[in-house]
Amino acid sequence: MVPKADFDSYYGRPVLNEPTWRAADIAGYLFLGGLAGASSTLAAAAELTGRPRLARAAKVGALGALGGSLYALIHDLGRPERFVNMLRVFKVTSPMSVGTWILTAYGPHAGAAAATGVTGLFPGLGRAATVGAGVVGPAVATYTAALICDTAVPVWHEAYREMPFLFAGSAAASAGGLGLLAAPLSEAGPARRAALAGAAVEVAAAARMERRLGPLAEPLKRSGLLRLGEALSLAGALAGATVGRRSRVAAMAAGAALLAGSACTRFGIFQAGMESANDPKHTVQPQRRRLARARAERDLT
Amino acid sequence: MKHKVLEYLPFVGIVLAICTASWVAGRMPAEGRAFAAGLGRTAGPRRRTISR
Amino acid sequence: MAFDLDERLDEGRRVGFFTDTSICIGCKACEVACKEWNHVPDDGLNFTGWSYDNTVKLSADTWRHVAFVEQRKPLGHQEPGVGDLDFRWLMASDVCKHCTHAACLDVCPTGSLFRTEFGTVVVQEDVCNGCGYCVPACPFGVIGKRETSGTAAKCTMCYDRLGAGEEPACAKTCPTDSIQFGDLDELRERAERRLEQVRAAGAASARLYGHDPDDGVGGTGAFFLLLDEPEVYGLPPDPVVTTRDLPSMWRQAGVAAVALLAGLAATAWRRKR
Amino acid sequence: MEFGWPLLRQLTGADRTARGPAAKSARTAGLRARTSTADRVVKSVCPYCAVGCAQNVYVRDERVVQIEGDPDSPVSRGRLCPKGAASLQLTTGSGRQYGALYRPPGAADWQPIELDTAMDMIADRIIETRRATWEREHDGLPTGRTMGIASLGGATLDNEENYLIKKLLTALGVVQIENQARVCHSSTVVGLGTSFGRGGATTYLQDLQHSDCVIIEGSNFAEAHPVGFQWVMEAKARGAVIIHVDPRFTRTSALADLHVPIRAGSDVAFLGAIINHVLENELYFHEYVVNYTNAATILSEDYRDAEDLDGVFSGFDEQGRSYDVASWQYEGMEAVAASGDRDQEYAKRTGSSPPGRPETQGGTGAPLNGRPQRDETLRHPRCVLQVLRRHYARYTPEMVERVCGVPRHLFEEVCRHLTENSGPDKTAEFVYAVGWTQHSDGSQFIRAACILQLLLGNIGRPGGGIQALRGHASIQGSSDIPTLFNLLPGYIPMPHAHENEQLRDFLRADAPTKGFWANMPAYLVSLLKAWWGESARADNDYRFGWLPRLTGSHSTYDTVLAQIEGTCKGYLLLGENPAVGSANAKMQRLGMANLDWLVVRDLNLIESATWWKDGPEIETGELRTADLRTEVFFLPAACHTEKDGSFTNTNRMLQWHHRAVEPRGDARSDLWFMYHLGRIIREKLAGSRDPVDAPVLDLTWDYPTHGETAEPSAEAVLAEINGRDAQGRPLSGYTELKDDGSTACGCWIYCGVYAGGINQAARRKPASEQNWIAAEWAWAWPANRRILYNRASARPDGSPWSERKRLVWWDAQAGEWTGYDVPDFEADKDPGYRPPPDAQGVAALSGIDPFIMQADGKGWLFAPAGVVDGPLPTHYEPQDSPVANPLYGRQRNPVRKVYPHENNRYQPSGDEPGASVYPYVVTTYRLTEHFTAGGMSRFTPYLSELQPEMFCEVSPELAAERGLVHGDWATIVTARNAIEARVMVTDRMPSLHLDGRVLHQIGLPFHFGPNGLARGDAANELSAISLDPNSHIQEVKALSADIRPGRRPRGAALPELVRAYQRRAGVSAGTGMEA
Repeated sequence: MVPKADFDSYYGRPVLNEPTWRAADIAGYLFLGGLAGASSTLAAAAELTGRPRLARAAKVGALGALGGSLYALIHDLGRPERFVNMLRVFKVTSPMSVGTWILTAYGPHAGAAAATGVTGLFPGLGRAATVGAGVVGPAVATYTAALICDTAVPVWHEAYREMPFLFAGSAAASAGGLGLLAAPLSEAGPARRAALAGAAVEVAAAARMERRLGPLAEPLKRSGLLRLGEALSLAGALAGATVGRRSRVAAMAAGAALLAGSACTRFGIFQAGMESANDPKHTVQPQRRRLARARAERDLT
Repeated sequence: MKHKVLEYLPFVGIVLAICTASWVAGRMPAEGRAFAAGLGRTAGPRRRTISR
Repeated sequence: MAFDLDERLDEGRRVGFFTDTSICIGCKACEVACKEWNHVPDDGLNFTGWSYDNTVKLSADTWRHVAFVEQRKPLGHQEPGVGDLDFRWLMASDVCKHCTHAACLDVCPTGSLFRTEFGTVVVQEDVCNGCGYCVPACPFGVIGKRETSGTAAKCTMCYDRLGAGEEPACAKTCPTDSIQFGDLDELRERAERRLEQVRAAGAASARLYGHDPDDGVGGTGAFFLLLDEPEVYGLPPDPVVTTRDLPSMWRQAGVAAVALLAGLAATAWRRKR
Repeated sequence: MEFGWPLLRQLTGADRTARGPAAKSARTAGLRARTSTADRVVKSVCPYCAVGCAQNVYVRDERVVQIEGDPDSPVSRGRLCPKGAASLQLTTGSGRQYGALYRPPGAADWQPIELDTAMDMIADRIIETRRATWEREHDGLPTGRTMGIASLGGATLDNEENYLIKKLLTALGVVQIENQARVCHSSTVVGLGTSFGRGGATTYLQDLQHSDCVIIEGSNFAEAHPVGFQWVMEAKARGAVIIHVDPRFTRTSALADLHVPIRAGSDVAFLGAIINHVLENELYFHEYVVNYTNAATILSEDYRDAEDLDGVFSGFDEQGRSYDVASWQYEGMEAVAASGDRDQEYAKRTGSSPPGRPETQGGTGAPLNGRPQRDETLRHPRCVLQVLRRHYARYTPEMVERVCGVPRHLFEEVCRHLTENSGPDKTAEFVYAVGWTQHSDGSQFIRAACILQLLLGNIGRPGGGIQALRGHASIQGSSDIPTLFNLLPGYIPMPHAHENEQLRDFLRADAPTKGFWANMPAYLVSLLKAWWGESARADNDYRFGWLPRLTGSHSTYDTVLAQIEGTCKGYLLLGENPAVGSANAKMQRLGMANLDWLVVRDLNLIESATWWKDGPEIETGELRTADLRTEVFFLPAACHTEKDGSFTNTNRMLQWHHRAVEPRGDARSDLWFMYHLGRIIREKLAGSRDPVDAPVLDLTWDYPTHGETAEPSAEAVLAEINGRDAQGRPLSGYTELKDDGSTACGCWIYCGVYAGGINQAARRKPASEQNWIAAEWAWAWPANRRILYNRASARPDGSPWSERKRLVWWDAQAGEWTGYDVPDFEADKDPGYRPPPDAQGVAALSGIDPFIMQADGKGWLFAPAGVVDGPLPTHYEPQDSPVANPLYGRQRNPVRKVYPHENNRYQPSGDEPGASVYPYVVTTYRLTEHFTAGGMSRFTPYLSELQPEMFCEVSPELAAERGLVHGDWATIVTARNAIEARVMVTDRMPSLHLDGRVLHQIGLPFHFGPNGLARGDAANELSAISLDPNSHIQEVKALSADIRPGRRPRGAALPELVRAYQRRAGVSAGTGMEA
């Protein structure tokens, strides 16, 4: 029987075209961008408060994450050789364009910060670059939230209020994790606290997001990756704050858990978005409810 | 499935590289001045000999 | 809408499509004429069993797509003669909507997508670097990324033809004039009149889709007369341009960034012991 | 200030958000439509169906860069369907073949061959086979022909190409010349021709807009002729009621007001019941019927109706399976015999009055002699109207339910709409296509509609008439300039074999003495002059003796049997794919497998070209490539953009298409092929003193050539078709033709197309600059009339029936007929004119005789001659049918043509034991996305992706009954073969309720085959060769079959499955063979 084109959609097929983004690239990019941005800020904070090894570890980590994120971003392009076309225009309407310019500003700072940090050359310039990267870092960490929310993918778009906080928290947690992993115990205090606060914000934002999205939160609630990410982040943060204070090995394990947790969270968010884009009911039903509400309001007035 | 795993390898590799580099950076002396001390070329082996 | 303050469409010069699905015969000439003109590659040979639709959806390689819907519902006062069933067979040629507020255009980071002097939205293949952002941005599932070229592609409303004073290939070929091209204002008036006719002929479920400048995308440059709910044809019932919320997004992101900055600074507040 | 970097433009210009001009690239700014940069625009015509959509072909650097509709065309208004829109890919795509190929006997694969070598070899084969098979006489009668060579194809070619095919092959003594017109619309020529006088559609597409009710039956108009369908939508927009009567709910039904599901093959019962309804309720258009039809004519006392003889008419010969039609005549007229058995009647006819013959009426009318008696009160029991009334009395609404499965309320709706929309102020139009023609009594389906439209007064009037939708670009042309065995150009019959027959005997037998047909001597002599020029003189009978003679049916299906039998050894396939498109495709391939040589000319490697290496029989092991001795030549053809020529569209309109570019590689036009083949053969035969070669050597064959390929001038051929006088001046109309040898004319009905030395078919005055008739767009036969019999649009006194339906009227002041269209009447004949009793020729027609090609000037409700299976349409069941005929004791058309062969077994029907083994009705059809046997669509990616695979359509009930799963596979089995198809379960295929049973129908698109991009088994593997006796058209629109889930068996198991079914059903050589 020619299948009934049911009320929700045309032969059950999605209304939206599935994002062409590959998870390894773009979810990876979300994670690495967050790690880079937050690490830079953490590095600046560490440097200014006299924690040179934490600062250096964070700077190197930030530069590495930046490099990785650029690799992922370019790898996902259909025409990588045209990457520079990103600089043709500056579009405030495009988070990717804004993000590109943010990265353009951030990249040299992060690079200089790491280079001077490792080599010890030009300490003055290094400090300036470190501070610069630290100030731009949060933007690097959070603009990606606007990037994915500024799509028609139902879960992403509808979650735009919480997403930046979730990303900020997740970024802080991962940066903290990297600090825990790389810095000596003596200097890891900010990393421990960043991890703890970051994980808390990440989990709180996710919970709020799921509550507010109602039926649309289904892909989020169903996501094993998100649950795993939360668990790893919380466990890492708690472990870091407790046993991690005393044991270098424990601190490293906690850091690894935090990094993994943050990555899982980003992959989970990415996956949930893809699922919502591929299920027409997530597109059609909220829109129908919205129309019904508007109609009801019209009828009232 | 194999293909899927392969797809994620670069990402995992990048993360491991970051962790390693960062870890190494964290173990350098507090006032790390490798290049400033003119020891750039031997920074590698030198790093390995440094202990906490 | 914060981000189209500067994008004022000159409605007087804007052109568009009115696709009257009540006279569509599902011949798919639009699909073929479009491909011939724009050198769009074929989209694979797959028997779907979805009535007579074997092209499935709009994509980088299908810029016009004819939907076929078999329904056990009456069509106005048509006597379908199919046993005791009510029955109707709906066909509709879908296309890029060339939205007034076009998310694909807004989010494109390279400026590959741009608004033409005709009020249409066009991808510049030589500029596009294949970031794919436009794909999830489109609330209609129109634009796609072509595997072979790595760039995004969709209906251009035959931009080059418009420049030569010719109508788009699909509208020109449409045997029953189901696809009408013209001045958008004039098309909207024509569509209103046609809707009245179709309703008078008994098709109570007929409605216009995309013609309303107050809808979530500010009205579309390609709008439709449909005989059922939009979702039946695979169209979103109440599409909203995602960038409508972008100012809030930036605000939230900004607050989050500041919080992150402050938070991380706070973690290091106490000097190292 | 202009910056290269868009960011700077953005920051300095007005486009601050960079969503407009700032983002524009230099390449974008430089974009130009390739239509505007073309070097030239060449006017052309779409090569697919016969709507005849005008095309503009854009050429740049000697390559075609774009093809689109020409908005100036009054027919298509610039629109094209998916096929027309894909014609760029058809003509320039990668699927086309450009090299000549050769397969030696027994070889496993093709090898390339030089074109010249191939031409030389083909010429040798023809000469050799012709000599070896020359038949001086047959059963003692002179025939002067070869039965060893046959050709098939022409409907996709130009008129000029068809002309050369017919001319050269006839001169070579080949009679088995056939084309798609045989298998598509030959019954149209019989049905419309006998009823009205000419075998073409009575009206034209644009006129549909003036209709108040359009009944589409036996046609899937919207799908098969989408661009023509715009005029139906135009009518609908003006308030017309659109009715679609069809077994399936199609894309046409989707746009209709009323869809009436009907059992395939039962249309005569349906139409007969409407006729009954009209007669019983006195709803006919009285004044029209009395004056313009033969309703008042009184029939012979000897006539017995099918009503009296349980399904047969008087004169039936059970053994000979034929009718002696003497008793069907008008009272007081000499007995006139029908054809089929011409030897029996010939002597009588040469001595007395001429016969009516099927298909002669294509261009003219059936000849009649004498003055029939009439009863203008229509009360005489033997007057046609009363006979009609009795004949159709049993065609009741109840019978419609029982026979057609049409519920009573739907039937009554149709009656109501049709009759309410007919009359002085309203007109209704019937539209049909091969859903009516392809039956074992297809001619009668069309006759039934003719009767109905005459009764309702809908012929010759705006918005009325019968629209025959033809399916190939020039299938009308290939009937007019017939590549058909039984006709000469202009529907002059091919002579049969007789002793000592002279031209005058032939003319006495075949030319009538009244109406325009009386001038046949002039038409025929002019034709012979065109062919044999100086050699054709009065003293040698204008070389009439050089025409090869017929001895019965030599239709394409007879040829297939002859190939299997081994008498036909050489075969030319010119743009036709019988291995997919003809009934019983396996028989077609078995025939080709038995040939000595085969020439295939096509755009692509179609199934008919490759069956020897990858055909279905190779797969089943029934044939082995190494054993197949057939030598195969494949010559790539030129497409419509690569040659000049004219197509005749479905409404008799000749449109010229100009060559846009030279064909590439070895691709050549068929004009080139025939011309050079003839040239080479003539060179090889030069000096021969054998009288057998004289017709070839004396043939006028001196067309000018041009270009590197020496392409003959198509316009020169058109000029010859048009004809010239003794001084060589082009004639301006067929009234100028003479029977004294002073004029030469290749096809008398086309006389005028080159009037004044101007190619009238190339006229393209935009529709917007003309009235709705658009008479200055191209040229239509006859005499550029667009609506035939338009004298009937006026009352007997010459005034219009109504203001609304004005078309042609008598201007008493000026003393002439005038109006929008060219009057289809002698311009100055007063409506009050009554011929004197001894009047001859055209003068014998009165002022109220609108059907000027008929000898009595009337539309024929009753056909006293011209139709060999009955003067009135009578319902018979298809050859293979699961239903017993409830109307008569006769199950099948008693005079249908059947071809017993082990691969062409028929099935038990109705109540016969075993009938339930094949319990379902199968009907075949076209899809919008493909073209006929697929040669022009399945190799085209843009069309193939739209319908990529063979499928079958079944109802949910049938799916449940047989366990068929949507999207899965099913196997469909008949006594001939079994095929597989993907299953489409749909409400659009309604089950029917008739006579207390539920009957399921299965729909099969017939386009698919194993080659190309869109593939599948061919539906024609299932069909049988069983033919309409009038037109030799095959029955493929209604047969019976079984269906089962799953794919068909492979290899030898496939024929075994078919045999197992045969055994279960008790199929034997005698099954379904009774009269």
